[in-house]
Amino acid sequence: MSNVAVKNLNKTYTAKVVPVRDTSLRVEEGEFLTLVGPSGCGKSTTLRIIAGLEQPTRGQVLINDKDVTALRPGDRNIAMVFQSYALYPHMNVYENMASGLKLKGMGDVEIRDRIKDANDVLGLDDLLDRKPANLSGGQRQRVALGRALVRRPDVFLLDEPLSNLDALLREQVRADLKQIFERQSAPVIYVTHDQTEAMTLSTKVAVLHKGDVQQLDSPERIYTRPANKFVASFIGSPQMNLLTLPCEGNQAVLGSSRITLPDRFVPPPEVVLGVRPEHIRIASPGDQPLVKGTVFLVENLGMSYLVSVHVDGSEDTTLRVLLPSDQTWDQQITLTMSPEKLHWFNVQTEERLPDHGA
Amino acid sequence: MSNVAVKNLNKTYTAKVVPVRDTSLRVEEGEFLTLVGPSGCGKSTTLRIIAGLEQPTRGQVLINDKDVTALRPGDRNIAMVFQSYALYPHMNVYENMASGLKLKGMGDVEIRDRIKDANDVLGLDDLLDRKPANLSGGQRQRVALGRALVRRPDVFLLDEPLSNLDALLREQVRADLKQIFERQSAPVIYVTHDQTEAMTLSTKVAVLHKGDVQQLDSPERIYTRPANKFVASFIGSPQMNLLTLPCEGNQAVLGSSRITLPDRFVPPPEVVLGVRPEHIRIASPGDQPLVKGTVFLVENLGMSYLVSVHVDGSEDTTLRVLLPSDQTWDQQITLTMSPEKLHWFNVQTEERLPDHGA
Amino acid sequence: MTQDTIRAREQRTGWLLVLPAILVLLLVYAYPIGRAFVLSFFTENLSTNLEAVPTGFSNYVRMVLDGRFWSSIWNTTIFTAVSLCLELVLGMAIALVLDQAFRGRGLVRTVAIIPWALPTALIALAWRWIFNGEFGVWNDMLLNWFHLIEQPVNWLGDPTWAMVSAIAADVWKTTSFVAILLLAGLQAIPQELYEAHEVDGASPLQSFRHITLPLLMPQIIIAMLFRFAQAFGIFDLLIVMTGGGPGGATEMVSLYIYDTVMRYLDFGYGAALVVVTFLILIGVVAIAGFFLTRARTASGEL
Amino acid sequence: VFTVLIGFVALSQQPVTISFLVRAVEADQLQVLVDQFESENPDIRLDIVRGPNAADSVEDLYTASFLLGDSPYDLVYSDIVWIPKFAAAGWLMDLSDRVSETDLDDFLDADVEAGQVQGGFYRMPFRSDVGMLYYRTDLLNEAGLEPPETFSDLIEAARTLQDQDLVEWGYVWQGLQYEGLSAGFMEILAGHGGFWIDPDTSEVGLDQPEAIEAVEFLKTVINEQISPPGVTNYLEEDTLRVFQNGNAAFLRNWPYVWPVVNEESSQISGNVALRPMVHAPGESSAACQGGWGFGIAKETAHPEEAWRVVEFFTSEDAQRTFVLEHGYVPSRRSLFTDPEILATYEHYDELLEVAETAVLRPPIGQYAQASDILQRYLSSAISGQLSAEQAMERAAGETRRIFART
Amino acid sequence: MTSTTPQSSPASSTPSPTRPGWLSKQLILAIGAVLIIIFSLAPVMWELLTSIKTNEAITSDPLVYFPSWSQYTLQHYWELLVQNRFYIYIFNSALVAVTSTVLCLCIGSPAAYALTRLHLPGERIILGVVLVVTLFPYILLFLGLLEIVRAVGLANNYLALIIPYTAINLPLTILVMRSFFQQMPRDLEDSAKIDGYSTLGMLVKIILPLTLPALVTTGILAFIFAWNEYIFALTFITRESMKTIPVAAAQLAGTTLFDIPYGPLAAATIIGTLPLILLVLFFQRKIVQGLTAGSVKG
Ligand SMILES: Nc1ncnc2c1ncn2[C@@H]1O[C@H](COP(=O)(O)OP(=O)(O)OP(=O)(O)O)[C@@H](O)[C@H]1O
Ligand SMILES: Nc1ncnc2c1ncn2[C@@H]1O[C@H](COP(=O)(O)OP(=O)(O)OP(=O)(O)O)[C@@H](O)[C@H]1O
Ligand SMILES: [Mg+2]
Ligand SMILES: [Mg+2]
Repeated sequence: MSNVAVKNLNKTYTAKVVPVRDTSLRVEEGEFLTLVGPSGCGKSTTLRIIAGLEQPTRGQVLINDKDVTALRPGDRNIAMVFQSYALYPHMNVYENMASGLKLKGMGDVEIRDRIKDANDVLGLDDLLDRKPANLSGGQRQRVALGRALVRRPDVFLLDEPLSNLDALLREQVRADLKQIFERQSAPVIYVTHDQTEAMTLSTKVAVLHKGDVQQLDSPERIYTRPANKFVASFIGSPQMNLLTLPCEGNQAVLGSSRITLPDRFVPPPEVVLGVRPEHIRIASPGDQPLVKGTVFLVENLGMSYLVSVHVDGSEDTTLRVLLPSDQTWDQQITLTMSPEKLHWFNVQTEERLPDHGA
Repeated sequence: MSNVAVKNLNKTYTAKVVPVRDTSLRVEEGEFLTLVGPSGCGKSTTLRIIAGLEQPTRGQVLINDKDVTALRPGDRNIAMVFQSYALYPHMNVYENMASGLKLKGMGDVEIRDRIKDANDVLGLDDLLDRKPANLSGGQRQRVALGRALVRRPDVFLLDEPLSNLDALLREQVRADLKQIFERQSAPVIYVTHDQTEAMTLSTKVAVLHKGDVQQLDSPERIYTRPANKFVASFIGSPQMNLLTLPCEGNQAVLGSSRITLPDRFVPPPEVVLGVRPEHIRIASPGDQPLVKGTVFLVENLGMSYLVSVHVDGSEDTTLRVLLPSDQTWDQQITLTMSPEKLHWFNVQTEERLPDHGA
Repeated sequence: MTQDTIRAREQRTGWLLVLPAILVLLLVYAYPIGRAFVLSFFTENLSTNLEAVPTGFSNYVRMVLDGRFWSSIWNTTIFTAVSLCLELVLGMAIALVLDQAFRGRGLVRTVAIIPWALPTALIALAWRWIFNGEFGVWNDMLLNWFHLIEQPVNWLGDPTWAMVSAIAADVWKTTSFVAILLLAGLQAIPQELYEAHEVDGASPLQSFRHITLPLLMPQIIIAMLFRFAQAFGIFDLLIVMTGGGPGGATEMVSLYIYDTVMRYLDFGYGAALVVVTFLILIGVVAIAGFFLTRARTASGEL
Repeated sequence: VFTVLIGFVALSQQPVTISFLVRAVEADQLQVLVDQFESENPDIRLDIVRGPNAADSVEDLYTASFLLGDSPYDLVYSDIVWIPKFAAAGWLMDLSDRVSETDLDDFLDADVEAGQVQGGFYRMPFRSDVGMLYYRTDLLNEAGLEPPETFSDLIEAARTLQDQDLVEWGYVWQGLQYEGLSAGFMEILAGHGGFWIDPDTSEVGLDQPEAIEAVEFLKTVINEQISPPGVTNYLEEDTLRVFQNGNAAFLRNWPYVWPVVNEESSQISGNVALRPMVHAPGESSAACQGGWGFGIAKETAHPEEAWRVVEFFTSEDAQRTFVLEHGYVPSRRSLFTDPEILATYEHYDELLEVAETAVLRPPIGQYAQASDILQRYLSSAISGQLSAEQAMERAAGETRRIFART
Repeated sequence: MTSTTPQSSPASSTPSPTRPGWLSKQLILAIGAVLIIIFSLAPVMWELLTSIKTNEAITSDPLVYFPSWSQYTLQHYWELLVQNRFYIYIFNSALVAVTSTVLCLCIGSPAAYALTRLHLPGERIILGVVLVVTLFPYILLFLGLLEIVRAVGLANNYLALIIPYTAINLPLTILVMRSFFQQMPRDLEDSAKIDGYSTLGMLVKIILPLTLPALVTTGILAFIFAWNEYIFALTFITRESMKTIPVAAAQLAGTTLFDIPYGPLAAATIIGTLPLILLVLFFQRKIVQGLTAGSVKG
């Protein structure tokens, strides 16, 4: 029953540079937490503090509910996978995987067994005596993973393990990763700035920005109920349309058309409307609300078109719409969106406005 | 009326390394050709040969139907944008844009005019006296573009101009690029390994692999009518399912279910079936054909789920299916796909089998 | 074929650019060495009135019986071997310190290079003064600070101590050079490797043995190679500091060559000495080169 | 008429510069003569280059400059032992047709002899130099001792004085590995009746018993703490300092010491006497013939002017002035007995005795080579690396091998 | 579990918890640093002290470490500069060092560029030779060079030093510059070609300006060597007025009888080393850069 947690973590390099402000997280057995956020938001720092490679300015790191903040990395029984893989270039694959165990003083036999088990998952058997220099990116990645697995640690920490792979390979390894970690139960903390990875791999996602956790939630809710404007814009590609609209009564004004606000909240003077391109479609008779606009750019994504539209009545607001490739339309276009797919944010706080039943 | 073409181009570094085998391409006024392919397939080499930075082992380069193979790069009146932008660090933006023109012996007045024109498009006015070191990635990219535009060349060559930008920025600049080049008429050759760029930007796409042009076609046709297995697998994300199936009579056997082959071609003993994840859906009553399977991996892409299914009756074939996020299903799942969205390939040649009416 | 005109033009320019360098190198390196080989088969000295008289291998034969030659070779070997070892150890220590982050590191690094940059001949003067038997500060420190000796030691007068002093001076002068090369090597080792190893539970010492040493081996060999060549040809330090004495106890091959030519006008024999030294050097370099490539592959470079 | 002519010539043309290299110390001392000469010969300017003080460094500088060509020097102000080499190398002008026997009669024999190489005459003696033994009269008197005659006397006396704590060290001499060591050894060797190299037969006597005894003597004085251990690293200057500070009873050194130790500033002034180097019983004292003279560079552009300079410097008057100034030893017999000189240096008649006992170091082209061999092995003998026998065996062997090739 | 509410906090509220052994490490480092500094500076410092002491203080017993006001003097420097006209030697050294350095860069960097980019046939061989040559103890050269100098009559001509120095510095220059050229992004040259620069034009207008730091780096290395060189300076220059500092200093002789002028020697050492110490102080980083580029990457 291993678990890992950080309490009120803070890391201050300089008064300006505070990659981690006051973070508290907890990952239970079997959970897979992904830290996602733009570059420089403090993901690696957090991870490195948990690993013990950095000392926090304030706060604690707990593993299996024991405070390990003052322990050396080697004494925390964690395994870490680095973005650069950090394979020992002068050791072959086998030695790379064995080194950690040797340091623990484990017997050769057991070491061999463990490495065998790992290879059943990773299929590195015929690479064991190669030097990292003679491995492809994907293979190195797998070795790094193997080196972590054989340790059977209490916690797995991974820092952008896929970002050095090219697109196609990444898709495959991502799937492998997911299966490998579903097979075992130790908690995993995974750092990435790629939202697809975050969504696909995790049981829990923490979106970081400016050193703060913006939202900690399940992938689904992150996508369907972004807690604030930043999360909304960061998660989902193509990006969510975010329009700041004036309100008239309980209606938001978008160009020539009106969009009724959910009745549950007092109409503010202004409001931010968020709607994902894939949730906008060409209006068919009877649809509400209707938004008229002019197409000025079409990008073919293969399975669908990404269409950029100038909204009639407010030319400087553009809507980006995802339309299925079998559909056709003309320059002047009328769009609609289903109310339950709309996201409303407070203009000042950028926080999400309360939902139905909330 | 400028145009550019290469005839039977071949580049042989060593007997093993032949990045370009026997390539012939032609790009007319107003066309935008994208060379796309996996890393190492010879894209850059081709481009560099056209630019004159490399000498072909065989074949010719024609610009405006004149053979320029023996001309120096400087004498070919081309403009090239590099992945690293290749701005002169010791010159400010203005000098960077001017240097090429100065060498042509152009007068300062004209130079200033041209740079002005370019800036109307790129909006670099307030950066002109900055050194590249003080520019953001996106700005550098624009300067590099500007340096190409001011030369008013017969041909534009771009080698992965976007690959140094981060995901979000890339999406925007991609749109800008498209607009900029739609405004002018000189032929453009654009190298990328990102299929989205290829699909969105081009009027023509050439898919390269192992030094050969696999398919030269419009983006739509590349997506809807891949000429062979490689193109099919390379274009489209998530990747197309490619299953090698035995045939019984005019039916291909997929696990427990049968898929009728188009009647137009003689049933081979084996055939490769290609179907994109987005073209498979959960069967509703009356759908044909039906494929039963077991879900073993679900990846949440936000707007939809990528579901991996073991096909009943042949456990080692897996289908990857893209299902809308509002849909639900259980472990045991029945799928269907519309016949007109299926692709058939010859098992040996990996070539596409003739289509309807073909 | 016309295809190659660009390349051809490029290469023509290329040769033009390289030519001057090659000429200078030929003039200053190729000729003297070639000349030495030829001359070493002649006798050209006062007894031949400085005419070159072909005498076959007589110079080499004489060398075999020349006690002074062998003692100079021996001295050179001792000198080289000992200073190389000391420099390696000291240099490594310094490099390790300078590789750490601490306040004022930049300053320390700067200071650490100074010895390497200073003119050996002048520094030799300094050392001669420091090791001076009666007014030397070194004696004074040993006597009155550390109380390690009762009698002032005549450092440069005693054969053994003279060699020790010379080695000390050389180590002082060149340790920083070794340290610099090693430091560069250390910094080329990615931090992640240490972190990964630390996470695996390695102590700093283990990290040093399992990561630093193997990955640093190429630099170590290179540094030693350079130092070997320099130490083996050492001249200015000794001619100024000890003049090769006492009793030729610190006379290196280079000094003997110089005397043979400039003092005895014994050119043929001098040439023979040059040739032999040269061959020894080439031999060692070749061996080191071999080990270098091995170390490079071993440390995972490609 | 003649002077007028000269004056005319002088006016009509630029003065020619005659330059030569001199050890820094002497450069200053020669200044007197330089001024005098230049005033007498307006058409010649003398450019004296100040060299290092170690004689063989100066030799190397001359060698380098001639070897290299374009020598900046018209004259060679040369130590006695360089001549054979320089002559053999053909860098010196043969002067025999400029000087006659009679001209040379007045010069000390050894000095003249030193200039004669392979039938030519290459060096006019300027100032002579001989090694001798200085001793502290006050100390000897206090201990009631006679000046020593033989090597054993010397050791005895020294030991007594040290035992009585009258003085720290008994005997100081030049033990560093350099020419001075050979020179000093030459005296001990001859004092034991041995020889080094016979210039005519090229025979080598270093491994004879006499030679070995000679070495033994040097080892003894060191081992018995009669000489300071540092002596193996002493140059003249070091020995002089020890002697002058009153820390030694006996000193082997050159004549220049006399005026120095007798300065009133010196704490031992008036308490110093000199005598020929001690000798073995039955042998006679030997003084190493040193001394400096002038040769003319073969390449010089102005042989005539150069010769005039040589004539002037070696002339009786010039030497007198120089001797009177600096207490050096003249190379002309007449000056030893010159009243004017005796007036200031009453010890010069004793000095003449010493001078007459002078012996030459082997006058051969390879002298430097031979001397270095000897120095090496002497040095390793006295610094205890080798026994006297071993050292001399090897020295002799290698010395022979130099000639074997001729 | 709770996602947190932003509340920024003063940077230095509590000291970061320190791991056992962390302090001792800092201590060891500090000691190490101090030792290094002492090790590197002590001899020079002693020389400096000696150079400003009166002769009495120098030879006094017990030893005087720091001269009192009465024992302090600039006499030795005065002697050198006025009496021995040392400024001449400084000038010579500077002249020879600077010229050979410039020459070396002018010849070396184009060669380096050609060997980096222009795929000359046999460039590997050339490079191999260059590499070996950097290891060469030049005592082995002086016999042959002596002959050349005699034959060509270069004796007492600055060229007799400048040319060998240039040659001896060439290999290092080529290696260092090459490693810099290799680091330089290829695209720059390509886009210059497309702009229409000729190879030479490109070298002068684009590449050399960009490698200016590299030029400085190599220049400094070359200068240091040339300034310090002893053998050739000792052998090929016999005219007093043309000697360089190291030789002149080493031949420095006392004006008083047979006495070794410790003071002036020390002063000479200081004068001769000062420029280099300054060089190091200003260009430490570049020197390190150059050395490593030259050897490690070579
Ligand atoms: N040792 C350090 N000293 C000072 N600032 C640092 C240090 N390490 C990191 N930082 C700063 O802390 C901030 C967060 O760094 P961190 O590496 O955690 O970002 P990240 O989220 O990992 O970004 P990326 O996705 O690029 O890895 C950055 O602004 C970085 O500049
Ligand atoms: N100068 C060269 N010498 C030898 N082989 C080369 C050279 N330049 C390129 N190659 C090889 O030619 C092949 C094609 O290179 P090229 O740069 O054209 O690939 P690419 O399609 O541009 O790949 P990427 O997408 O990574 O840029 C590669 O295998 C590369 O190793
Ligand atoms: Mg990071
Ligand atoms: Mg490329």
